Amino acid sequence: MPTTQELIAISPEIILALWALSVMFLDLLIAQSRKSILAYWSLLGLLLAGGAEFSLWGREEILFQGAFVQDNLSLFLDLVLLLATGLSLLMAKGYIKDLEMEHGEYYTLTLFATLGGMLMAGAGDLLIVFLGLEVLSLSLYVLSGFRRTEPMAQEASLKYFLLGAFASGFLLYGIALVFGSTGTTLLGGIAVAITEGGLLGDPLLLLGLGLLGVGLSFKVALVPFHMWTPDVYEGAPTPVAGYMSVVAKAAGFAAALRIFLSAFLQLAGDWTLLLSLLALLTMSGGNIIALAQSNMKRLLAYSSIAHAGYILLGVIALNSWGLSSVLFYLAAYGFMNLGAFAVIVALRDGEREYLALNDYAGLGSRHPLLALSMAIFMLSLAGVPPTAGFLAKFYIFGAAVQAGYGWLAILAVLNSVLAAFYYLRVIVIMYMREPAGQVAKMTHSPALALAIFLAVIGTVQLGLFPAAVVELAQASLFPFLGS
Amino acid sequence: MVPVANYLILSAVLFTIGVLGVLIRRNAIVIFMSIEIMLNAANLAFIALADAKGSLAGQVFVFFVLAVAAAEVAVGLAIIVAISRQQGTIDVDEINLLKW
Amino acid sequence: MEAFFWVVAIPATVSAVGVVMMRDTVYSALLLVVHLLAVAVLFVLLNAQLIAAVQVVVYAGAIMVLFLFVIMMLGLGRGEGVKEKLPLQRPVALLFGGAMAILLGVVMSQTTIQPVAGALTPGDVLAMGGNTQVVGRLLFSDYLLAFEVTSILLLVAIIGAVVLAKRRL
Amino acid sequence: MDFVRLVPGFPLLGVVLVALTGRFLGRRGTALVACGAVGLAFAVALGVTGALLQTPPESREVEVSLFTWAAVSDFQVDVSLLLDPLSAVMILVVSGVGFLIHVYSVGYMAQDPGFRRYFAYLNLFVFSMVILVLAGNFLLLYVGWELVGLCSYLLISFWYERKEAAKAGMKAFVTTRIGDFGFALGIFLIFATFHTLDYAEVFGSASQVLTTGLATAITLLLFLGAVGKSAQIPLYVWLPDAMEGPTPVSALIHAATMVTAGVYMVTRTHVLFELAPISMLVVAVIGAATAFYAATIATAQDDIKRVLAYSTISQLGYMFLAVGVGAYAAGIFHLTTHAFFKALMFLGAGSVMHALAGEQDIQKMGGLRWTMPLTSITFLAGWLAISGIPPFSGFFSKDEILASAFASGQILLWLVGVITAGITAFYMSRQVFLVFFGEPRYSQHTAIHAEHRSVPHESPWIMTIPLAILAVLAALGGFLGPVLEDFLGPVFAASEARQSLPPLNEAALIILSVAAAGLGIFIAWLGYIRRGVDPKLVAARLGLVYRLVRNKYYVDEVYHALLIRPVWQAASVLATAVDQAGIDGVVNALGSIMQSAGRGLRRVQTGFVRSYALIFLVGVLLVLAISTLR
Repeated sequence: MPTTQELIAISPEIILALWALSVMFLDLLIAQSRKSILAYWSLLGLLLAGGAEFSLWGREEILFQGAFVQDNLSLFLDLVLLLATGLSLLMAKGYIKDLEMEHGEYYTLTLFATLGGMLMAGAGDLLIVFLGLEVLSLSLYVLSGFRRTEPMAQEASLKYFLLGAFASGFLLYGIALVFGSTGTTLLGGIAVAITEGGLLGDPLLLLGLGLLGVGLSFKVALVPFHMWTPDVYEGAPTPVAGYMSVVAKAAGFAAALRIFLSAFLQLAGDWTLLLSLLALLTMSGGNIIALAQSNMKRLLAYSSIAHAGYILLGVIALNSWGLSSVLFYLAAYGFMNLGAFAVIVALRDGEREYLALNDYAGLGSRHPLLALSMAIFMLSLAGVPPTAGFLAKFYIFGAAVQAGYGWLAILAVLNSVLAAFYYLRVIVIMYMREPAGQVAKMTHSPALALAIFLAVIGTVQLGLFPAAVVELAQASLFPFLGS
Repeated sequence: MVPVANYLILSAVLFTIGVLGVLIRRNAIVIFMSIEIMLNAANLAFIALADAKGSLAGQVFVFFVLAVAAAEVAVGLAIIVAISRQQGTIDVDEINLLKW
Repeated sequence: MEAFFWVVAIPATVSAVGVVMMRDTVYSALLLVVHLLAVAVLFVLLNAQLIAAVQVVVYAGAIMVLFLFVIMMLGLGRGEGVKEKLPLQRPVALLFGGAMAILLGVVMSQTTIQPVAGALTPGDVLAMGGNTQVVGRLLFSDYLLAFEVTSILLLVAIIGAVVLAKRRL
Repeated sequence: MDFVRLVPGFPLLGVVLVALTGRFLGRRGTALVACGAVGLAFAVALGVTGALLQTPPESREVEVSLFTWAAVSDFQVDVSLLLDPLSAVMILVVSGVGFLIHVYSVGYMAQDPGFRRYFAYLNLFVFSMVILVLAGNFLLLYVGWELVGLCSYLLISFWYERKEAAKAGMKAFVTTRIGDFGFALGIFLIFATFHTLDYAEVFGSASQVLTTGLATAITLLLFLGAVGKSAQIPLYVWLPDAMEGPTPVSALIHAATMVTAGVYMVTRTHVLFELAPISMLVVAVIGAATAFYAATIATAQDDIKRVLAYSTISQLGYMFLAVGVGAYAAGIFHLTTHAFFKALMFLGAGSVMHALAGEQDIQKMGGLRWTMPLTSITFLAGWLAISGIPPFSGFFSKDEILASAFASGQILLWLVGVITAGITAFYMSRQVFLVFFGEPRYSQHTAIHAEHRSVPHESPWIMTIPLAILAVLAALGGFLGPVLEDFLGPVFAASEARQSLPPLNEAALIILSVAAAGLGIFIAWLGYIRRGVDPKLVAARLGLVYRLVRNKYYVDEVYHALLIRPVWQAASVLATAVDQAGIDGVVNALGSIMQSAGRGLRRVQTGFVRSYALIFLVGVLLVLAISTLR
């Protein structure tokens, strides 16, 4: 039986699970016309879970015989996940109503997906990583196809599912091999086994870790495991795409951090070459292809791929600076990227979405506030000071330099120079191009406005006054690397 | 005793067959079944390794994998059913609206 | 024992190849059942009786019935168009797949597995009440969290399946 | 001296007020808020400078930390403002000249529908520029650096309906980004070496920490940033195109302030540059070469603003020559006088264009001294200043630079400087003579078009008063020289003072440079007033040389032939769908390679799930191969 202490320590996850269930039951009681109550109800659940996270701050609890760890690292990541979920729900409320898919299951699945991500962030056992990943993935397969009769959504769902299951196969095979080498799937146990068994060069372990890495790379969309991303983002409902771009990525990186920090820290040196290569491919691939995009969602998909590449730099640096910058980057990325998606959601006339880049022409004069917000998000994504994106990039690149990967940082800076082209193109189109026909219409909704507002605040706040968040991020890594 | 390497090589072969099935076939259901072969190969490796290691953790893991596989099947088949109904095909090469 | 391994391994491989090769989906599904049963036998050889049973009952039984049901219901016997749009796919796939198999095979053929400290022999397990009892106990003690997460996973799957496949929500 | 924070504070407040409440303020209110913000900033700048003067010279360095911006492990960056004589001079120039240009803009932009947007950008620019010069560490410097670039880009393409304007903005942004890339790397390198970005700490330990090689690498990278921002060879191409922006913007950003950021930055980091003699030489040589090169181009331009643009590039070259030979105070002195007279001339040019309904071709002007007396008189002050005629300001500052170059032993660079002085006098005189003297050559049509008046008219007082003030400064600013050098002295105390020349030599140098200027003016007078020599004949006689100069040495064309066309062809092989036309500039070429690479790679995304799985498998093999086969 779990002890009371364990139940308290895992209360955020429990709250979220119960809340997801409660949404299902409420869904039965509420008339179709008033389904948006569920959105607020879900948000309340997120707030409660977030509050529980806060109250647990500073603890370091190892639960369920090592299967789960509730420490500052998982709490920080959980907060990022909860925040992103909240923003995406605010975006989704009106959207799913207008596009006639307002079912309670949307909220249930979103909450469950977040729960999956939180489990990955706190996993102490590869089994929990695997199960958390599956909870997250299955929910996302369904959410991508939530517009059930729309061929594009079905296609997105199918592609994501087939490739996701394919990747799971590799992940699982990798776990099997790691287990074969070390005899356990507990992360702490693996670390002990590596030291005591002298497994540093064990080919089975290396093979297993490689396959495990492949599985996670798929989730965070590193090139060449990224192919699903643009298609799925384009086909999925826009709030889901935004949600995926942040939550799936953050959860993937969370699991990667956990696994590398707790289990494979001793092998870290062997992976730099491979990770550097992946980071390079990912940054360059994402940015170069993004240059040629004319659909906003695809553009952001490739941009999110490129950002995964930047984040990888922090993982490669593998010092307290690098890893805390990964955490900071995820938070900053959550705000700016979800903000950009929220703008896409807002640019909608009932069912009709304006997704082409050219639809953004004339936005600057027609919807000045929306355009200004989009400009802020784009500048932040491009890394122009003084936004969150600039500081996040600065931290990550600085960490790479400090850890002796100057050449990688140079290539990353070059990449972000390149990336400025397509982000600025959006701004240029919004402000400097006359619309070909009618200017895109905008949907007004308080929830959506709140989402955009929060995202703007977050983007600016993390750019100007990042100290608090950086301190939290550093405190999260204390147990692993010392200060 | 059969050496554990035999089982591992068998599982590698099965895994590869599954991968090839995913790559070569166009029928979504067959692709899906190929993925099941991959999972099964991983399970085989797990059980073999658990036996060689003398640790039951591998068996427990496989138990959960079976549950996951069942869940995946439910969702996967639902997606395939929906597509088949709407678009009348489950040839993945025909399902190709999203690209570039 | 050695001979018995081959007696099972060869059908397992052949049926897997058959799943991939068969033009008719129904045959593929039936061969997959054969494959799963063969692997279940291997599980027994490897002292995993409970998993073997679950494999037969849940996997080969329930899951494959679901597959067959869907195939039959939707008439998906032949789900592939005639024209191959990607002519290079097959040779390239075989090339890389082969390379992967060789890579994995080479590593695995050289592997020797050291038992963990405190390794359990099948005899130990038997003494503790048998495979089913020991694994079952583990599920509800050390793996309690995983077990609960699995329940959520299955719930997600149910909701997902309903959302996607039900005609009217 | 804490209230130095108000210097950036007021313009920022201005941006917020104009952007948020401008709708309710109306034009008058917007103008008042925007000008008031910068005016107050100037007043504060005066105040802090006064306060600085009260303290003893050695301790004239105040760091005001606003808040901790970024901190990881042992590394911390504050948002801190550094007030010392150097930054004090800079904020005075930025806010002072900025204020005058704001006022002028009220008149110049009066009819423009984008009035409010214009002033929001302009205030944002002043804010960013102040941050740049007041920054107490490299990170904040970089922030200001990027922000001024952004403002410059926004303002160049202010009239985005004009295709050229939008294109010029893009060109400016992207070209300077190449420089910024070097700048960012330089900062990274500093950080990797020193583990801090604070000025005081970096400069304090530089001589112990840096080897010559490292110092050279860092400073060359920093200088690359300066080259981009201050439009030196080879990244100068964006500045002439930047003239597509409103003329007051050209005056403020592309003449008086932002383009001098490079000079400021090199001066600020002179401690590092002095550890790298090679970098110093590079700075000086690039500066001298640019000065000469841009001056020759300016002799054959007919666009009133382009002449001034090339002149700006040339004058910036002088400043780099100065800092390159270690005469930092002279460089800043010239920066200051240049801000006065070049802003003056740009505003004068704007006034002329205002009167002639936007006409920019100096061949179609002439005789304006009668119709626009105030504009002409003030413009003449600028002309004499830039030509280096005593006692106008440019004479003092230019002479100081040339003398320093001579004293440092760089006789060749000095000679280039003197010749350039002559050419400068020539092309400026040519412009003045063609615009303000001789017979009117503007068509009646143009004049009538200008608000239905048959004669070009003087601009309203709100435009002429700033002109008058700037004219006074341009005329008399030279006498500030000794004060300025004295004030700046402590900042450069560590560097060796220039070996003073014997008075006789000094006098000889002065006479030589004035003679060069006089000769230039004389030739222009011969050609364009007395018509003793027919410029067209000379042009024909010079033939090839003239055509080279006239066509800006065909740099754009060479870039096109060498870089763009081959790349273009390669690109079209890569991707069939290259449909854009009319791309110029080396940068756009780079962009287009990437674009076509993007278009090419995009095709990999076939939409076939099986191809995705195949690529996935290739990735798996890559990972497995690297992780096991080592």
